[in-house]
Amino acid sequence: MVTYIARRLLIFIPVLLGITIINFIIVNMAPGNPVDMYIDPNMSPEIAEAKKEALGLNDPLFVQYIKWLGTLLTGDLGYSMSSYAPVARLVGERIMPTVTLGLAALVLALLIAVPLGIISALKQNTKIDYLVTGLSFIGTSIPNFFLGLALIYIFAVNLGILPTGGMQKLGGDGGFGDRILHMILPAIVLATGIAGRKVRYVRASMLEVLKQDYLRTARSKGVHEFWVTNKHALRNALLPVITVVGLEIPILLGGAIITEQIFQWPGIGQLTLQSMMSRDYPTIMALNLIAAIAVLGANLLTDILYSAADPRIKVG
Amino acid sequence: MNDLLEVDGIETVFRTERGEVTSVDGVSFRLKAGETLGIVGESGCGKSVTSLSIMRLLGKTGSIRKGEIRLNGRNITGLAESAMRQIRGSEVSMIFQDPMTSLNPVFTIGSQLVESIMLHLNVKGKTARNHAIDMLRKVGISRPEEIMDEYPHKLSGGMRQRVMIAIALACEPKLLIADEPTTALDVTIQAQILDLMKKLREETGTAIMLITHDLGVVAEMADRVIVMYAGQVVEEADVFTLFDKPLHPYTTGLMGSIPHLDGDDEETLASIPGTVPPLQNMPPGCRFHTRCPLATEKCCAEAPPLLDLGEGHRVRCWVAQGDSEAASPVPVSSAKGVTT
Amino acid sequence: GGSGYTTTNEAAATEASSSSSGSGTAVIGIVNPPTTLNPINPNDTASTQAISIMNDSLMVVNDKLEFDPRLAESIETEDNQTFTIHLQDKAVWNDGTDFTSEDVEYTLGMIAAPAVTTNINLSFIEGLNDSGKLEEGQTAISGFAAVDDKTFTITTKYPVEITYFNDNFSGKVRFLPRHVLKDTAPADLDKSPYMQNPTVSIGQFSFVKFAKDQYVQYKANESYYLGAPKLAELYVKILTAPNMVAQLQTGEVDANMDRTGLIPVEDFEKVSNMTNVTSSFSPISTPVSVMFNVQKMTDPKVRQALEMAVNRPQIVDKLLKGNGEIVDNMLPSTHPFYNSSIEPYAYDPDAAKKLLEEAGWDFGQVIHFSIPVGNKVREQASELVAADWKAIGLQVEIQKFDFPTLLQKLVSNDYEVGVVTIPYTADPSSVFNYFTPASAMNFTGIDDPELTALIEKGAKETDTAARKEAYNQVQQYFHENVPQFAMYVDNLMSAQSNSLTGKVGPDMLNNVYLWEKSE
Amino acid sequence: MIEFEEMPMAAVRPDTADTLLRLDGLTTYYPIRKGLLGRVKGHVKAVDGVSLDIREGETLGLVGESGCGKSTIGRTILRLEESTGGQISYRGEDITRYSISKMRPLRTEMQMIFQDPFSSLNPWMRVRDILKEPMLAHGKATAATAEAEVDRLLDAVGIPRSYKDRYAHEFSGGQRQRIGIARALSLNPKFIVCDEPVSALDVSIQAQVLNLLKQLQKDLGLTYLFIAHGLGAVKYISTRIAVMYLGKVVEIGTKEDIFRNPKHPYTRVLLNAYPVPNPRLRGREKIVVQGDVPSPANPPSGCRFHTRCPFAQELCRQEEPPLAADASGHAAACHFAF
Amino acid sequence: MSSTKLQALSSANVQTPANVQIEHSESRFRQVSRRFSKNKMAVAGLIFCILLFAVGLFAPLLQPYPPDQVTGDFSAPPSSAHWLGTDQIGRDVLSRLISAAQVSLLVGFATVAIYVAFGTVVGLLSAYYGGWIDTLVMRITDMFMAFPFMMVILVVVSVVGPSLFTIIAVLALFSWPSIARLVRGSVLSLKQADHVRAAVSLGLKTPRIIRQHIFPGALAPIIVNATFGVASAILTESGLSFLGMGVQPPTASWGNMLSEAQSISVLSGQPWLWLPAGMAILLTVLAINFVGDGLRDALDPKQ
Ligand SMILES: Nc1ncnc2c1ncn2[C@@H]1O[C@H](COP(=O)(O)OP(=O)(O)OP(=O)(O)O)[C@@H](O)[C@H]1O
Ligand SMILES: Nc1ncnc2c1ncn2[C@@H]1O[C@H](COP(=O)(O)OP(=O)(O)OP(=O)(O)O)[C@@H](O)[C@H]1O
Ligand SMILES: [Mg+2]
Ligand SMILES: [Mg+2]
Repeated sequence: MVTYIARRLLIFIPVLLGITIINFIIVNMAPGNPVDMYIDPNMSPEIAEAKKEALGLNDPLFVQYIKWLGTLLTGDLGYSMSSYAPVARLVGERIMPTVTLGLAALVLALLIAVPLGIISALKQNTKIDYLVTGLSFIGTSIPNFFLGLALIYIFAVNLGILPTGGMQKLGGDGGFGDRILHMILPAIVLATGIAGRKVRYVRASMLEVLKQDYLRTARSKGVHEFWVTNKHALRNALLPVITVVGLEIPILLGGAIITEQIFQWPGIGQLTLQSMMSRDYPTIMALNLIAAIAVLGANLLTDILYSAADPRIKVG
Repeated sequence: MNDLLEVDGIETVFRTERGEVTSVDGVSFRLKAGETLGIVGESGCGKSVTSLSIMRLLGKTGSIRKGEIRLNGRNITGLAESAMRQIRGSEVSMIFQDPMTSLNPVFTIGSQLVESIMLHLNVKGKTARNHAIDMLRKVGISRPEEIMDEYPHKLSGGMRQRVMIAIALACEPKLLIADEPTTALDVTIQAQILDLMKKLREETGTAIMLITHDLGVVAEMADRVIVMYAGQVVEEADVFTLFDKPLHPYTTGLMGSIPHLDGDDEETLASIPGTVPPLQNMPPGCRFHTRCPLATEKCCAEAPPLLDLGEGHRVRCWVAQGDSEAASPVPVSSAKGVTT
Repeated sequence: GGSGYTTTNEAAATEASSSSSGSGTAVIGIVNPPTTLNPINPNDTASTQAISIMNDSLMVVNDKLEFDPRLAESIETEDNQTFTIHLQDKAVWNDGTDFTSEDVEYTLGMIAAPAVTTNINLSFIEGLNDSGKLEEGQTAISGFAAVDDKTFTITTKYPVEITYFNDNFSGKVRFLPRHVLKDTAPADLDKSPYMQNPTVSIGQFSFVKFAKDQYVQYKANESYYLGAPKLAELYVKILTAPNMVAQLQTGEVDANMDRTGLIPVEDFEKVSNMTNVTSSFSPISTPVSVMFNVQKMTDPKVRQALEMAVNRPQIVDKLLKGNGEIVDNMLPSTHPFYNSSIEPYAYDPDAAKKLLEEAGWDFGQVIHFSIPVGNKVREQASELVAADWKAIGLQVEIQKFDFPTLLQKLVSNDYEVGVVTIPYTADPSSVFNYFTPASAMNFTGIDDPELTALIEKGAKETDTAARKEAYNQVQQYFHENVPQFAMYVDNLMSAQSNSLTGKVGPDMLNNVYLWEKSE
Repeated sequence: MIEFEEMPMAAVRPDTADTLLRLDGLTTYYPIRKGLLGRVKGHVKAVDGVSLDIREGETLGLVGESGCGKSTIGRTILRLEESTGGQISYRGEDITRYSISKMRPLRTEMQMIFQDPFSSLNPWMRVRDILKEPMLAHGKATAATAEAEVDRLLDAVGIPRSYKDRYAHEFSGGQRQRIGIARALSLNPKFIVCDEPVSALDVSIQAQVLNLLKQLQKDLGLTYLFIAHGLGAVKYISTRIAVMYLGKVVEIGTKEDIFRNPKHPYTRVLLNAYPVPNPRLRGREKIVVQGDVPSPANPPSGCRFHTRCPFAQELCRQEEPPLAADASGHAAACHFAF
Repeated sequence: MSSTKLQALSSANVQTPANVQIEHSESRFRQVSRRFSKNKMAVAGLIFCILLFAVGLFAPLLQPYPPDQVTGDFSAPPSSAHWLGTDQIGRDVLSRLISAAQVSLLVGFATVAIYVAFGTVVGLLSAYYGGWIDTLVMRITDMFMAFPFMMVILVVVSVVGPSLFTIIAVLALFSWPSIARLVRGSVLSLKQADHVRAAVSLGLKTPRIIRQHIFPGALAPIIVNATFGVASAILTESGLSFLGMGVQPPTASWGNMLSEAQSISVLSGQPWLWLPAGMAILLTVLAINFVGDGLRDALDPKQ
């Protein structure tokens, strides 16, 4: 297992390197750089030039890349070009909020999707099934920014029972309960799409499992139908779900951009947008890299989880 | 009425998208304690459905529309599901064709075995486990303690089928239904499994309903044989009578189709032309008449009954029953195919 | 020129003594997030605002675009070249350290140090080069002289009007605590921990926490020299425009930040109907300009025609629901330097078309119209403008860019027609300086010696009336040559929770220390 | 590259003029890849040094347990699988390393009939096109004449011409197998590998197909390699029979040799295990071997059958027995052949 | 085959299998459509899509006003003159909705057409040829798939500048790997299928084998994936529009129409500004999803 993980990590390296190169090219193709953004009419071209020079913006692209990579290897992500804060800190501060929100959304989505998917499969082609299917389609079809705004309008503005955004109440710590309260709406928004997709997946998986011979075996042993579905079938049906949960990570990160923006959730997504708007290359690069690592890591974790859950598959 | 199992004219139907299909149509037979009944017939003729009807495992779409199944004299056709669960696995148990898919891949052999023991024998923990290990040993699995904690994918097909047998016999059922238990296995492994079943049958006195399409297996194992065709029993006899003196043209055809290892090489094998008619579209009259070389006008028009021609040899054929109208066979157009 | 000019702060003298611990928390909503709290390198308006809450400048601009003294008790000049500044006697850093001329000297030294990144350019001060930096080898700024602990003088290279001086120095420069930073090398200043955590400051409130893209948290500066704030805590909360409106309604936000906390036009009605919120329109706003790249749109007639073709009354009446005005260029009518004799072109599509035909414009040519995203009204107005142009038969293609990209295009004159908002200050030089070839940001690419001379004259003239005359001519030039024209000037809405007592609007941050909050 | 025991070949295999196909120490290994880097961690020795020849016009039956490499031999002969060693000669010509294009004309001579009648027909094509395609590809027919050829093929395998516009899934298993046979015949081959062509079919249908194959062989002078794991069909159709165990041929001889006078213990076990459709024989003496077939990835040393052989001796564990033939050409690979 | 021999054979062999009870021969297309038509939701979805296409096709005939021109009051509620009201700068919402249908459908279908074509070719070749080509392709897809989709699209769109063309190109650029993998997977399993082996042993040429014997098998998952791809492209465009990086004005897309709802006042008081576009997105995506679902079931050979 250890060697397996080590080997997988080794494969990450070229992939990540490729990603950073592509990334670097894309980011630097962008017209506009942070100096231009803040040039004051009073600032003379020489100062602007000096500033660019100081930030290394005049080097050839590959030199910039090598420099960046070099500092990266020392664990240094550099300094933000707009706020001069260390990128590592900027990004570091944002990881937890995004991870908590993402996990909350994932858990919420699964809590919704698994039971619904199973019920829908068990009641295949009944009204309940159609209802669940319809709901899941709506879940996948509704743009999340729209859902977010609508939820804010309903729950925060009209009913006033939930905060409109942010991660905690200003002034006063608020504590755990307060955080949960702030997390509800964004988590719902993020979870909706995932849940929609997962319901369909769980349903399909369950339908497949329900056809399997071993359920007939269990029934022929006199096992109660409840346990046939909830013990014998469920575990098999959920196994493939593990793999697709891993696939949600990139989607989750993407969805976070909009959701965090709407709900002022101070996570990776919001930072991405802000950094993009201010052409903060070091931050954008770091964010992309971290996101890529997160995606690759999630894939690896998925594989490990899967092999832990499915006795047929052994990695290593 | 000391028969263990009495199946009386059952008719099993499935609801499908294209309407209702009758998979088993008026099947009756009996099975004495300790006896082995072979059921043979072509694919799709209703062998499995018959056995699943007995287990009442027809799923949501299937139901027994007519007839009665009595186990030890008790009618189980209308039994509540909970009572039926008591019977499954303890009084009647079943093993299936494909050992590769019949075991749940995510539970250990042990837990799948213990599950049924705990369910029916009212024992727990260590006792149950020990009993399970005993069962594994009984079905000829070496290192049973280790196998208990293995997952099914680690086992070969033959081993799995042994495990299935262990599960089936764990609660000492009076009736074991084996639905093509060796079809998926190699001949050498098949021989092992058949051997095992024989041995266990002697030890436990369990009655066996052995479903197969291999006449060799039937000849090897069965006391009595039922031949099914298109959802109906077409012939029933004790195994010697059947092989010596098959009466139904379908049975005769089947016997002729198998190449024998001993004896002379046939230039051509006898064969039954055509294929089984689909359930949704059964021909009128005798269901076999479309493929029968002896079919008469009557066969096309009137369905023959299943008649006992003495000593429990039952046949569903006008010709075999010596019906006067069918005495001189008039070939029916659709049956003139030359066998090749 | 050369007459004496004195400003003193009466209020400061009377109120300085009252010092009692404040109570309550106020939240100001802001839409554009501040990016940095570096007092000498405020990148953007939002950052400037966030910094100004905790760092006073010598003077502050009020809502009539006049300068009120703040850290400076008075600024005097005889010759419009040497300015004597008396600092408030009571001015102390929030850690109790006295605020002295040394701090000023240190700060100016840092701004002038070549290794320091700053967007403050003090090149008009004696001893600094055109980039506002010290020449190689020099360590002291010759234009600065400390008279005593609380008095210093600044000498400029050439005489300037006091407004110019205030605009470029007194109201702009905020100070660094020498006693905290004196050991930091200039090159490390940007990245010094202080810039991330500027707890030592001299302003109404003290820094507590900057949660990026969430909020900036301040606490009352008990030792504030004008008197301790009445609030205990202040937050600048970063949110999206719709959320800000929502939070005004829910009471999570007490007021919107001027200019950087825009309430969208479509929400004006909603906000004004909120029972817990009082709203008003601020008298000042910045014109939104349509810039022409005069190197590509060479014919003034064409540019004028394009201005005339725009249905500006429609923008103001319908889009802004009447909350705005029409002017011709860079300054709103409220600005002291506004040339009121110029009548903005009336909407006249037929005349515009005729003018274009006269100029021989090829109607098949596509005009690329670059607009920045981020301000919805501006985007909508731009779309209306494009539609107006299309209506007279022009081919227009809108290209939307995020602000940095558009800026890059403007700076490098890589565009045809663009939209941009250039903030003005009390001194008109700040906006007109964009239109000389010397400027790094000569968006229009205009290089007309006549205009350049006028603009320079306006900047360097010391007499107010003469300056006004010069700038009037600049504006007349703009009116005739149309290197740019204003699409509209919109009145910004300021909203304030009824539980908040205090002045909001353009100069809201000047007197936050007087704000009160009832529960 | 792969070593194999050099056997006294000449004695066993007189290279007669009528040898159509000849295998010399053929091996086909499948690499076992592990992990993401896909490094080869071993081989499944599916076929491990098989030498035999097939004479023109005969049917060589190939039997053995599941996984012993029967299909792999068939596929390797047709170059559907790359052999890892040994030699395949067709009409005396070494075709082992023929390129795809060089192989193409030979494809008309050698064909295959598959086990699974469901997956062996392209489900997206009509019968007509399934049969036409190879003829057109090899220029055996023109667009004009192909139709008639299709009709003749269908007649030959007993499928009504009127069905030629149907898709495979619209036929029963037996009919599909007939279509598969027709397709194999479409190029007028000399040699056909029949890979368990009847084991997926019902007993009554099996006989139909076997009869058809036999008839076609007689009429067209075909040569068959007939793979099966049951002995019944093999006995009916074959002239000679090879018995395989774990990638090796353990016995080879005429039908009579194998059935009347089996030399290898495994052949005996196989014959014995076959359930005879005669209830009166059920009491007969039987050798039932214990255990499962070992994995071809890790075959036992010495004689591969020794782990299950009731007669195994120490020698069997140590030394691999060569395939030794008697004068009549009946060969067995056993130290203690009967 | 020598026909004379066969002739001799045929008479002896003609044996009509008695009573083959198989329904009338049905083309695959008809079979799929029959199965598809049983799924009511899928049919409804298809009808909706067809109607939508018709709307897109005949847009100029259906639009009461020129979609980019100010033709009424600003933010006017629905009236007899403007059935769906006017937008915030006085353009007719209905007319824009119709134009937007064209644009959104174009984004959806063009994106999918490009990436499906590309991904399919790459997947087919990668799987069929295997070896280092396959390894390389898979590493590249790894790389693309490790990018967080939305993040990268945003960066790229902001770099090259948002336009209908770039959005389509960028969406396609980052979507092909999934299809390539899908195709590769099904080709790898199809390669083992007996009918492909048969094709090889019949000496057919490789391109023909890929085209005739492998591709059709991979088609079903491609079609299904493509339908869902259309839906997700439309959704992604709307997300980009929300961030201001979508289709540029004055061109209307449902996404940029819906992002008008970025205001509490509009959301609560002026539903005509967002409801039509919102419903259009929701219904279209729903319809396409239903179609995709129906197709999946109808194309499933196991059924
Ligand atoms: N759940 C079901 N729904 C509909 N039809 C069914 C169902 N189960 C079985 N059938 C039909 O009932 C008929 C009898 O099936 P059964 O499984 O009993 O055949 P069998 O004799 O066991 O065949 P085999 O030898 O292939 O196992 C078949 O035609 C089958 O299609
Ligand atoms: N493509 C492949 N890759 C790896 N291993 C393979 C492959 N094909 C076959 N094998 C392995 O090679 C061995 C021989 O397989 P083969 O299919 O030739 O057996 P067989 O004798 O035809 O068996 P059966 O009677 O089940 O058809 C088996 O262990 C099988 O698992
Ligand atoms: Mg069955
Ligand atoms: Mg095989």
